[in-house]
Amino acid sequence: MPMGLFWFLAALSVLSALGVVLQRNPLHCLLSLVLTLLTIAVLFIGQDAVVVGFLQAIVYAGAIMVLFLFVIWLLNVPVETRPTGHLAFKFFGMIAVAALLAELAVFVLPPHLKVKYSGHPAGYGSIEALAQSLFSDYLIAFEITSILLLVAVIGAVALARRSSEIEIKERAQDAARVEKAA
Amino acid sequence: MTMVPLTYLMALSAAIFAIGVVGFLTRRNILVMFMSIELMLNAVNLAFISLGSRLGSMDGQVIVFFVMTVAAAEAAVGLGIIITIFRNRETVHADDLTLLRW
Amino acid sequence: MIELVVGAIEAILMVLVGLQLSIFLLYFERKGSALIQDRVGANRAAITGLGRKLGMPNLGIVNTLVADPVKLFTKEDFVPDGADHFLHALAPFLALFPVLITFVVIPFGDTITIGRHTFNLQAANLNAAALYLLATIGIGVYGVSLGGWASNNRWALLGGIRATAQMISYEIAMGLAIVAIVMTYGTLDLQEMCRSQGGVWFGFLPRWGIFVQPLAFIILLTAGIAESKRVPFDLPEGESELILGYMVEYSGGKQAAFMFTDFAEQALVAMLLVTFFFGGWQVPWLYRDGFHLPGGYFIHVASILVSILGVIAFLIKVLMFCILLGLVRWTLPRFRYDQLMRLGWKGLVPLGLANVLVTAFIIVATGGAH
Amino acid sequence: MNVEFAALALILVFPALGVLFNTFLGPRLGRRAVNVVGPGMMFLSFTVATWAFITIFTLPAGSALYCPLWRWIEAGSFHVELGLRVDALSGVMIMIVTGVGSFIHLYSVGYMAHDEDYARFFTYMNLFALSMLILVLADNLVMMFVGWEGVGLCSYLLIAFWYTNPQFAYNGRKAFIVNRIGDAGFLLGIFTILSALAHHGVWTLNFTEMQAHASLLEGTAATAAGLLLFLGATGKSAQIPLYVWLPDAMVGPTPVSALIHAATMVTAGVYMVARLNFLYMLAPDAMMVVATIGALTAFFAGTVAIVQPDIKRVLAYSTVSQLGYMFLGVGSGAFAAGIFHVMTHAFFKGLLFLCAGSVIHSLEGEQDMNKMGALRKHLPITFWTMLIATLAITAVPGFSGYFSKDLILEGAYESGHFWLWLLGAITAGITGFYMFRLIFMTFFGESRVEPDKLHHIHESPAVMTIPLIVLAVLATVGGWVGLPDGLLWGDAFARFLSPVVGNFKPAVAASPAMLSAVATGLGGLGILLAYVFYLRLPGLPMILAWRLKGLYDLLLEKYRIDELYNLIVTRPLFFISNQILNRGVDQFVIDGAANGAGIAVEAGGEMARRSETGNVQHYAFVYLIGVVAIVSYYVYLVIH
Amino acid sequence: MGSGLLTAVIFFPLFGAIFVLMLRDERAAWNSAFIFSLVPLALSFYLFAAFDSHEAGYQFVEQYPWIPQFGISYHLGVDGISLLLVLLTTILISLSLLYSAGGDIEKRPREFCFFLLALETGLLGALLSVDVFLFYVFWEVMLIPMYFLIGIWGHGRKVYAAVKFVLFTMLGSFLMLVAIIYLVAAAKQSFGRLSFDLPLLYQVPLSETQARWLFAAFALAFAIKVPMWPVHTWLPDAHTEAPTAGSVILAGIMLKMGTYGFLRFAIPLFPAVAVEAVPLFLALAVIGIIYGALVAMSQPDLKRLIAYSSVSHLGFVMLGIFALNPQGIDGAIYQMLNHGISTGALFLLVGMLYLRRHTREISEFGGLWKSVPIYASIFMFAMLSSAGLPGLNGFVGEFLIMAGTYLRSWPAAAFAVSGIVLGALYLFWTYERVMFGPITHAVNATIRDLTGREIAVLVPLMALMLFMGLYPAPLISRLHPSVEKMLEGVRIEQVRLEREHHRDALAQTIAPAPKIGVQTASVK
Repeated sequence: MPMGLFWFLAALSVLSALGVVLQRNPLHCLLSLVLTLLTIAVLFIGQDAVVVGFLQAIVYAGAIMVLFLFVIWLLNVPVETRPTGHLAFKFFGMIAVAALLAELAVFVLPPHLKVKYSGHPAGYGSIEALAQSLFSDYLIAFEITSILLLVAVIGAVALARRSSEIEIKERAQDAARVEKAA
Repeated sequence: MTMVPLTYLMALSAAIFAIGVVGFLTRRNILVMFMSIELMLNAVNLAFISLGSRLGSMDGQVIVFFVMTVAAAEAAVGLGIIITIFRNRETVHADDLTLLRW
Repeated sequence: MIELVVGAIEAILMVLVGLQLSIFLLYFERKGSALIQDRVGANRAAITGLGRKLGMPNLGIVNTLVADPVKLFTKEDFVPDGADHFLHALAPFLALFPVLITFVVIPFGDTITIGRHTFNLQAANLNAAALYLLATIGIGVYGVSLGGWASNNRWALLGGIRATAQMISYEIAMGLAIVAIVMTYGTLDLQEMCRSQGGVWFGFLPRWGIFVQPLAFIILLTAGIAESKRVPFDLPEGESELILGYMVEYSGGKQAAFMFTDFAEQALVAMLLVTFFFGGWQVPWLYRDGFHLPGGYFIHVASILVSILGVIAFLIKVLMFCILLGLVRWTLPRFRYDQLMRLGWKGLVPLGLANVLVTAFIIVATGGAH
Repeated sequence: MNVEFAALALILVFPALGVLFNTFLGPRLGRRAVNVVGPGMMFLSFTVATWAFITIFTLPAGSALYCPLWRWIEAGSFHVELGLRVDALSGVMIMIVTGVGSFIHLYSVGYMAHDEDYARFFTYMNLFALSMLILVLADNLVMMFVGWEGVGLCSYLLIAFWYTNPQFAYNGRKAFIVNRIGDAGFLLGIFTILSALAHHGVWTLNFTEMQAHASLLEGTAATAAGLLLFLGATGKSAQIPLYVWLPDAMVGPTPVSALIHAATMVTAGVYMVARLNFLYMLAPDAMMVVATIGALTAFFAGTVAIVQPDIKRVLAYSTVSQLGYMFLGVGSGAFAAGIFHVMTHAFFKGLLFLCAGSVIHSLEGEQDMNKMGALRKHLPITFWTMLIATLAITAVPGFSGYFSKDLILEGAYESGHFWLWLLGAITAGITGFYMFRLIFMTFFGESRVEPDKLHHIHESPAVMTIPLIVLAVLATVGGWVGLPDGLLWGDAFARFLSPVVGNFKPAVAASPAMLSAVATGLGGLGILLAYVFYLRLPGLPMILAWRLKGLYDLLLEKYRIDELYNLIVTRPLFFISNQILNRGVDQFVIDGAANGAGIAVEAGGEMARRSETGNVQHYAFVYLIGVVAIVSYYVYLVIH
Repeated sequence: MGSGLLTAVIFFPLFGAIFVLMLRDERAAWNSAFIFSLVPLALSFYLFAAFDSHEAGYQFVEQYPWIPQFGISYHLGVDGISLLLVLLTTILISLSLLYSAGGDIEKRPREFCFFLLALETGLLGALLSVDVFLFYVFWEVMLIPMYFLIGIWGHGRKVYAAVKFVLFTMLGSFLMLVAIIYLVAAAKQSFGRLSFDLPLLYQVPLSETQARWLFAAFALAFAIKVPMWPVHTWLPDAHTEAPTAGSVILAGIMLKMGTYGFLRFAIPLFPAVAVEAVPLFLALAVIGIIYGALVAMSQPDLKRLIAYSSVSHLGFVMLGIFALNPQGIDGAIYQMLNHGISTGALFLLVGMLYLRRHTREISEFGGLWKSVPIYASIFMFAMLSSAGLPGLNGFVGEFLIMAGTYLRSWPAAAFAVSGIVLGALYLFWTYERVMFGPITHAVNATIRDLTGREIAVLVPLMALMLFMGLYPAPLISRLHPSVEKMLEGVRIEQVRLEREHHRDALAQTIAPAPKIGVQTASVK
């Protein structure tokens, strides 16, 4: 991946990430998040993780974020106007984060980051390769994940649907309204 | 083709992760907090991918794959919960959601 | 280097083709519908009445291809009060952009060799093009939905929501269909797919995908129409109920962009169908060296000519499909939303899954694709 | 020589059977069956007892019958063997218990004829007989204690027989509790003996063995044991200071008063002292105490009896007084005389109570002598029998009471307790006075009976009068077994008992004739006074009462001893129990401390709870801190 | 020997408990629970019969390694001290199940049976385990079911009572745990291997201070359970609020765990300290006796009254134990059984009354004999047994205890005797207020007499009272050897102490057989 592209993407992703954190309007936050995800997806692809990159775009940007979108609409979340939290809290939070960054820096910066590049095998990052390790080494994990997804779906449905008695009440009201109309 | 130095990538992911943390700590809108979590996840994903590609192993990608699925599940359930909360409390403001039951 | 340049040119070319097709569709929208509904249709605008003087009937070309765009792009750009200006402005292009960038992965012809250079008649030769398609289509959702949301209007929002839900739902069906196809061809590369559709079965039947994946074809067709939010799936717009839905608050260029999105999507769908099921640029019985007609007749054709023939064939096929879609648009009544959803989730998705399964079985049974 | 005599067990078995029968079958089978079984069992065991007694009699002097039962308690070297033993002493006692008992049972058949709870009544009566017999037949202290408590329980049950009257219930309880106090003393007495012997490696409570090792008890042990046991006796035999329950016990059915509170149970104390004579012989101080208490009680109770209007109360106090005599006797070493008096007293006092019962019966429960009078005509048999009994108790020469009381006073005098003798003699006079007061007020003078009761006054049925007659005969001739020495067969009774209780060794010489003359004279004086007061000048008592109001009231209210006890014992006890311990210590101090600790913890928890805001981000922050910490550890690892 | 018999005894109830939990029908649950409780009953009777009354040590021993790396073994055994308590446990559990099925427990019968049977497992386990760790496990297991029994099926301030109960007991037992661990550590030091085996721990040499502290910890734990004055206040609440069955088990068996603990652990483990502590414990016991009786006297609530009477009775038991001579301890153990039976019966009776009138206020009653003669008679019987009337079981125990105490220190006995009087006082007074007198509340005239089931529950207890009162020999003969064995250690300390104090007057009272040699010296 050309360095220029990298710098561009990096800047973009960081900016958009900041956008997520700094903007007041949840929708704008969401959009910047989408942007971040896309840039990261591109970064993936740039690292020869083509399939995963596209999946990132499809699943994350294309589906999950839309879910967020829906929720934002559904709740009609207003723009945050209230002061968010105590300053002191923010302050110490920042310090803590800074500390974390500093610590991470220790790992990330050259002296301690000793990973030497071993060239990519053929078809690295291709869907076949992914499938290969997915259905051999990680098979159980894969199956479990599938179950997890199923559970999540059921759970989400169970959570999101109104409890039946409320439904019944509403139905009754509708019926009454209809009769009144008729 | 040119290789982007690993340090850069790791630094980037660290930065994004940190931003996510900050978001989670400072924002009071649970939706946005949720987004911040996603940010962190992606930062980690990036780290995985980068290291994976350096080590030339697919494991990184596989794990990212799993992370994505889990994130999907998490989003589904989490948002469901948020909807329920909102239904009961008419708010998504974290400071109003300090009770663990209602 | 030259490949890169050529690639760029091809990309632009492809996008232009897409736009041209949309223009054509626009025209067909007008006159074609008129024909179907036994009207005259657009026939007023004329340039200095030249045609009249020559005694030619007014085909409304000026109307559709000149007057309307001019009118559209010169209209006041109206932004409703309380709308989110930025997003309102961004939305249409957010909708249009992904569609346009999708065209670049469509192969419109075989590799062509000029001198020492061989050019692949496909703007961007992605080895994961199928995924790319899905990704872009997925991103395409945002434009519409944001458009609906940004223009602070109930109908708009409703339209937006409808659009989003609809597209998300049908994306899945589409994805499944494409998965089946990918399995059959054993590749994500569209060019590859087209290539492998060359040749014949039983000496006469072209090796087109339609014969292998008829179900996928139906699914993809339906899903595609739904994706492009055209009748009978035009609920997001639904003039009669939502007065154009998410576009209600748009005017002028932005609205044009939205309209173009629809047409472009239609074109895209047409191209995809062609690429997946009708051999893309493949001409029946035409090989590198010329026609091998059934019955052993052989007609020699120059290789460069073969390539050109391919391109032409591709365009013709796409055109046919565009017309088909148009016909569908003007002949079917609109669904109800719940019907739409039912069709999507209870009809197409299971069908797609079944299809994938069957395909997988067959592949395994026949010793795998490769 | 000791002879094994298994039949002794039967003496206990019959009443036991009676108990079982009356408990489980009685209510179902009905009055007739109960009336047969209740007394029947007593008569059966009476016959067995007679058999045993005769056997004893035929055997050489000092021999005993025994019947070992099972080994009861055993803990290490300490063990208690249950066994029955009949020697001269217990022989006499079982005769009294079963004999008098049977007749009183018989009498009860008539007396309880109109009470629907007859089954329960006979159950208790049989149970009492059983316990009393255990007490008497026991060959060791522990078993004796079993009977000792058993009779106490029965007296409680029988006093509170008509439980619906709270006063009766209360009296019953009073009797039991007071007895229990005595019993506590008794227990401690037992332990004293036990440990005293145990210290010498002798682990026994068996009478004969104890007697064998008596020397080991020499000294404080003996005295202490003697006094403690005597405390028990004062409870059971209604001596000062624990006599207070007996007068109240009169609320029970009259046969009960006759059997338990006159004839048998109350004499248990005397029996015990006589039984443990070897112990008391070792402890002169204890003997002294016993004698003194006895004399005081006799006098004291007699004085109270003078003014009581209630016929049964008079008899009750006279009982206390007579018991005092007995203790005076045994206390002054004349054990035989004491037991002798126990016997005669059983006859005449039982008789007196039965007569009183028949009077009350005929007056439908009237007990106030001011509402009687001139009943001589209506109740001839009752009158004559009661007169005999009265003559006996007032120690008119020839009647049984004379011989026994005479021996006691003689013993008291000769053992050197002059003042005690004097007290006893005076008491004899008082006895004469109040007994004849009773006779005169009841049977002579003009009738003060309430008119509505007047017309159906009737003599009791035969079933009640027969026992009267039998006992009257006994009350007359019963004393002749103990004639003064030299006269006919002399003091056969004492001789008979001597192997068990030893012979009386006079310390001071005296002429029996003179002593008895004095006593008898005083008795006669008392009778004369009574005659004057209640027949000649019926107004006199009122005048005297009015003149000596203070004294009169004091006597009438029994020296206000009950009130005193209430003031110094009962009230403080309840106050401490409720106010100080329950409210104060338990609920306030201890529980307060416990709950205080709880409250403290709760407060701490509350403080801690504050830190849990429930705000996700605060948790997240802490989490972050944790992460930083952990990562820093790895940083450390990386750097070094 | 062994052959898993004890295991069966312990775990059969648990098995039954789980089985019951799976049943649908409530009736069936009751019946099967009862039947399941009968099995250990039968087994324990077999134990009693097969028990060798000359053998002082453990019998029917089972030992398997459990957590070998910590030297914890699954070591069961029964000796004279535990045998009778096991019997008592099984009997009372069965009876209380039989009773509770008769309408006393309305809600959640299945769970009730479950907890009761689980409780039985805990109790039996604690009684039969020789391994200290095992014992501790069961000791804690006992708490939980009882907590629920009180908390769910209790009356009034049930939760308060339950929590109080658990907290009090926990407090002690944690101290005990610490002590146990310390002891095991000491054992490792001296024997070089970890072991929780009790017989081994008996021989652990300890310094004086160590022994003192450990004894204190154990003693506190058990004293709370007993409960001794002044840590008794959990008892009245727990007893009062607990359901009838709960009270029966609590009073009948659980309290005995405390006294049992003294006999099994506190004293044999630290004989020297025990001997030193005698005056203290005698004093506390006497205070407990009198205090309990006096407080009981002024309780308005029947159950509370009986609860306090338990304090008094357990005072007697402690008195006997710390007489530290065969008489006292035999009597103490015997008195445990008596108390279990008679107080159990009393609680059952009160429960039956509560079932009919839904109150336990003494003032609510009066003249009951008229309306419920059978009930009144049985109540009288139980009361007499509890008041220690000779001929009934209570007497034997109290007599032996006080004999032992007198031999140890006569003043203690003198005070203790007053407990007998006071006991009679409050019992008879209560009885008078409840049963005698006219019927004050019209309701009391209409209440029905005992049902067949209730009589069936009470009759065995009455039979036991009578039998144990008249013929205690077979029981005492079984428990005596173990007591002697337990006292050996004490005696040694005893003699040592005597030597130190140049006063060996007491030595023989401890000695089983007369020691002529010492006698002569001791005549004062």
